[in-house]
Amino acid sequence: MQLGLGFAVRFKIFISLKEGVLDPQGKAVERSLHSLGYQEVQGVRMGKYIEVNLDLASRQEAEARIREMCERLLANPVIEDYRFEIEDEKPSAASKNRAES
Amino acid sequence: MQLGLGFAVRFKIFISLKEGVLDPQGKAVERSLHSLGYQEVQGVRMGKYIEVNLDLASRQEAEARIREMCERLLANPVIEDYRFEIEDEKPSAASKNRAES
Amino acid sequence: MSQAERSQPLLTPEIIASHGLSEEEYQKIVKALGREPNYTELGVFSVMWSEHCSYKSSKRLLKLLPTEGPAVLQGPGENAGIVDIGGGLAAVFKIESHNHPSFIEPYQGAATGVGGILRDVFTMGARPIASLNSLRFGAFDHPRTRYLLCGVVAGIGGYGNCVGVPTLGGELFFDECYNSNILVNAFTLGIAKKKRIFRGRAKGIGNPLIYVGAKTGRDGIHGATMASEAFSDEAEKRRPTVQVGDPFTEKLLLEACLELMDKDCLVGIQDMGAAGLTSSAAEMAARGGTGVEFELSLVPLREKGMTPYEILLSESQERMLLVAKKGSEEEVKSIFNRWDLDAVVVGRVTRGGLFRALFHGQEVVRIPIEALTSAAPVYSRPAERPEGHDEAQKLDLRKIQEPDDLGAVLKQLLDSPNIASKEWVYRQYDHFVRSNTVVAPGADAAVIRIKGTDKGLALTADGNSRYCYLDPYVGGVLAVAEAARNLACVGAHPLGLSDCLNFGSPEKPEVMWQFSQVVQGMRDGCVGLGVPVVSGNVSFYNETDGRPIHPTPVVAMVGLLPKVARCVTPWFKTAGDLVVLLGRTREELGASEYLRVVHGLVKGTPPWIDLASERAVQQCCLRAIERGIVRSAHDVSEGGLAVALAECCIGGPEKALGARIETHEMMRADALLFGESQSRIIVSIKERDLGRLREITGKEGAPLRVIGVVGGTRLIIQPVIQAPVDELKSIWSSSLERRLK
Amino acid sequence: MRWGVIVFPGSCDDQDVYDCLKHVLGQKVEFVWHRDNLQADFDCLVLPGGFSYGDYLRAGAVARFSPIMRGVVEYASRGGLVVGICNGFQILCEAGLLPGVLTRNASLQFVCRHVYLRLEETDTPFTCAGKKGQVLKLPVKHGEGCYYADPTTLERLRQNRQILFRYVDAKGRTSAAANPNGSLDDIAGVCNEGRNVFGMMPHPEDATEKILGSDDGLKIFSSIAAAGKEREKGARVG
Ligand SMILES: Nc1ncnc2c1ncn2[C@@H]1O[C@H](COP(=O)(O)OP(=O)(O)O)[C@@H](O)[C@H]1O
Ligand SMILES: [Mg+2]
Repeated sequence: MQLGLGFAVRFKIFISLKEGVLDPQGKAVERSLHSLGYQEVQGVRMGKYIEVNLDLASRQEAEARIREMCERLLANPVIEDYRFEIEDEKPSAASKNRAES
Repeated sequence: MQLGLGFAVRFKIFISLKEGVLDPQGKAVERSLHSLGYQEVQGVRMGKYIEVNLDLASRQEAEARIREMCERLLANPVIEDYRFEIEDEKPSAASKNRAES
Repeated sequence: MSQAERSQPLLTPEIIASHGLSEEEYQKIVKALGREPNYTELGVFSVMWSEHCSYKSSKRLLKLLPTEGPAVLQGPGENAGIVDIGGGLAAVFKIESHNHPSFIEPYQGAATGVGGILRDVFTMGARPIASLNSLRFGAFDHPRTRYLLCGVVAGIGGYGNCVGVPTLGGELFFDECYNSNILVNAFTLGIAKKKRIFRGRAKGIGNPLIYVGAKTGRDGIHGATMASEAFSDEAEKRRPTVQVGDPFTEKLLLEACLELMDKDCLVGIQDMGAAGLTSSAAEMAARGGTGVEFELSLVPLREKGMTPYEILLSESQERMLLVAKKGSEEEVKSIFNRWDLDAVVVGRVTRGGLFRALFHGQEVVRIPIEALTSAAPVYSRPAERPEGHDEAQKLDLRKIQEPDDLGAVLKQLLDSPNIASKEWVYRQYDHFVRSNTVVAPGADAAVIRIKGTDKGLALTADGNSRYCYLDPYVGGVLAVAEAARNLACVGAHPLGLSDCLNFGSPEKPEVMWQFSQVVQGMRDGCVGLGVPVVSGNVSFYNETDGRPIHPTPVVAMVGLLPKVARCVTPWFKTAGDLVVLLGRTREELGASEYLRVVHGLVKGTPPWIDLASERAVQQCCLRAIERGIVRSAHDVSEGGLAVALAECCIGGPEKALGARIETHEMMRADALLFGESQSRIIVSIKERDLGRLREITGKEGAPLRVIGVVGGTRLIIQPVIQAPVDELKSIWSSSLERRLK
Repeated sequence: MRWGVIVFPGSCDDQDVYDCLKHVLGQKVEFVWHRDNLQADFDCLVLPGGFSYGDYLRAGAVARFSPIMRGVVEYASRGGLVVGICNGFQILCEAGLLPGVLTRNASLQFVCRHVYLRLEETDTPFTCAGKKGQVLKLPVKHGEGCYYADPTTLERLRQNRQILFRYVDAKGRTSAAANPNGSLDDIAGVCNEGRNVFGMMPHPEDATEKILGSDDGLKIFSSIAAAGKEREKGARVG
């Protein structure tokens, strides 16, 4: 674990398929839900959910870095959109507890 | 698309691995982020992000149904936890626009 | 109180019982130690003395199996068996079960099963080049079957494909006896240089023990089921019972280990499989006649606060334990680091035969290696023929009405998931990677070439549990015979086999009876056909709703083709070829798929076998293939002659070809068409080669009968069946997919 | 001609490519480690199939950041020949050397079987030894081979004749059944605008000897070898 630099948070990142891009997995899940009797379900879309801990000097910096990671690695801009949220804002220590290693 | 029954919303469902369960994907992403220079990232966990539209009589009913779907199909209770949120609460029409089919 | 002591709760009778140890066994432990064990030691004993590691109920009977043969380089007792394939090369192979984990979480259970068997093979210095999988599920319409089947198949593919080892065949069988206890047996074969074979031996006092691969987590610790006071509920919750496979790490581990094996630093190596660090260290020390000593705080951990107990018993995947030459530590580390893997010295080989583990310098385990291995309990459990057995074997054919429309029966059988094409399964497995695949899945046996030689290897997995249920002895013989026959059909001479014995609880006398009968049958089959057993695995306690599964031995056999280019496939090639049946058809319907599918009966006795005739038929097929006169060869198995003929017509990757068949046996038509008499092979030949084939069968003493001619668009079996082959093909090839939609 | 086969952690078909180039075609071939710098004097680079970095995020997404890829991009920009097979194709798309992306198969299952491909263009180094419309039989084996590009990109691919292979049946006709993964427009392989970078999902290296069920894969490697020779000649003259 790195030294806390002040702004340590857990980010939640959501990667979803762009509108118009086919989502066979979402379709398959929808079909299974229907066949299980959940007829009321529509428009199922499948995406990825990524949680990361970040430890940086400021919120702006953290957000800028996350945006970069999404654009460079986590999402493929040809087919995917991304969005992220901060889980909560606590001092470094809190986030350290949650970290794994 | 079903007839609106009053309470039509988009649910966001997050499926993540239970604590302690090995997450090879998260581990690989973390390593790759580090090698790209994002040393400040820790504790990456990968999960699934599912969006569904639901059209039911009440919020309670919708939540109960979603919970059931998660337990029966969407999450694998042996290794995964789930969580869900309501995106927004609008009359049926709004949700219809967003639905795909 | 030190950290080490805090994690050592006092032992109560409940804790002991929850470790699966009997009072008697516990007393044995106390005697072996000369004192009471501590909590961690109890854990170590419990895994080492478990059925899985100690083979305590099966050991005595397994001694019956023949394990020697001219090609055998390593028989049972190591991580995998080894046979000589000539040219300085050896084939290393083994089969293993992963039944219970696959039932709990089908994808991960099956995936980690594949991971485990791969490690068993590359740990010996062999590069894995082929896998098989043998699968048993409950009734197709059972509510969980579909979920389990899809998960297991995806898991096997997900792991094997990613590691780059082709999955070339296997078995898939459905029966309600597996409703709550599926079977997932995984087999892998690798090729090694004879001179560079490695074994799991801890030798050389002072040599370092090096831990390589993934970090250790709380996965798969037996204690998960245990209601001990040792852990708060919180801690219990953190211990997942399911291990998640990481095939990418496995691939790195495989490459790094093989690279290391090319150097001169390795003394011994073993994967950490069941019972993790404990069993790999104890077994290596036992084989090396040495002791081992660990500092557990050096073990790379994935989670915080793990106790010595958890570290020793964790079954985290993708880990290996090496014994390296003193002084080569840095070289080992640099190879593993190149592959982005941890390599950490965690202990050393010691004199005096002790298993010692320290945690932050404090001794937490001190057990004589012998007590864990050779002194583990061995039982001769009571065996008794079950009461209802006579009743199950009774079959009065006179009471079974012959169906009017035998063509419809053929279609019904081709549609039965047990007989239908398994393409839905093997399409999900990479069967091309390594570019050796000469005969892909779908034939009687898969064939791979050995690069750089003219040779090939053939692989098959077989075992009919319905036969074993109705007569375990005969079932055991037939499992071996069918596997060898499948090899003969492609033109391969058997070199050896690996077996996985899946049974119910050994504490039930009727299960022990089945087990001993099956083993005796397999022994006689092996002796009669000259095939040694070089490795294997026993899986007991397979029970479904309190009732044992049918006894299910799976025989994975490996054969050699001196000239791989000569290999033969089952399907008809050219119109005008003669269809010839080698072997004799008897009026036998007991235990058949026909009886079950059409009459709803699992009854009677399995088909008769005489090993001399079996051998003669196989020899004929091999000789004829060697002479180059066989255009296709396919054995008759489940579904009988009619199904086998249909498969010859429709089973190939190209367009289906019809045939016109005439048989004149004096017996019930259903028995003739769908009975499962053994020792039969359908071959097709050019008409001009009939004389040469007769010469061979005459010499070997095998019955030969010309039964028809290849050609046309229909399968005609005079006078009862006339069916367009396209229709048969579409039924047979879409059955699984249609049911899974 | 000197070939380089790049080895990423998780590459599986690297040895297959190496063996067929060396033993079947008698070419000079070397493995290139993902962490090394690229030496300039290769005549063709192959990015082989497999599961680089486990393909745990998206196929090819992590491998494109391997140190070697800087060299590959630069090599390609100088006109060097680059071939990506399966995972290699996915990596080239992720790296932006080829347009589009390879997504999860429409069946949602891994698919391993022989397919037929129609050769669509012959004026590339990868297909020059073939005939237009010719049908090749090659294996596919992938879980994420469904080619996708946005409509503008697709239109550009068609106009520039960058689609080199399409999935067809044995008779050379496209159909849903012949397309193993749901690829847009039945696309099995594309090249870049410069026609020196090429990616395909099927595996020519596993179909280079009759005994393996097909030797049609040789068409692609021998095209490249022929083109390489031409280039050498050109270089000598020029
Ligand atoms: N689980 C499986 N995985 C891969 N291939 C399989 C599996 N089950 C069956 N197959 C393949 O399908 C074909 C038919 O299997 P089977 O009916 O058991 O053959 P046989 O009766 O000759 O033993 C064989 O080639 C076999 O390898
Ligand atoms: Mg067979």
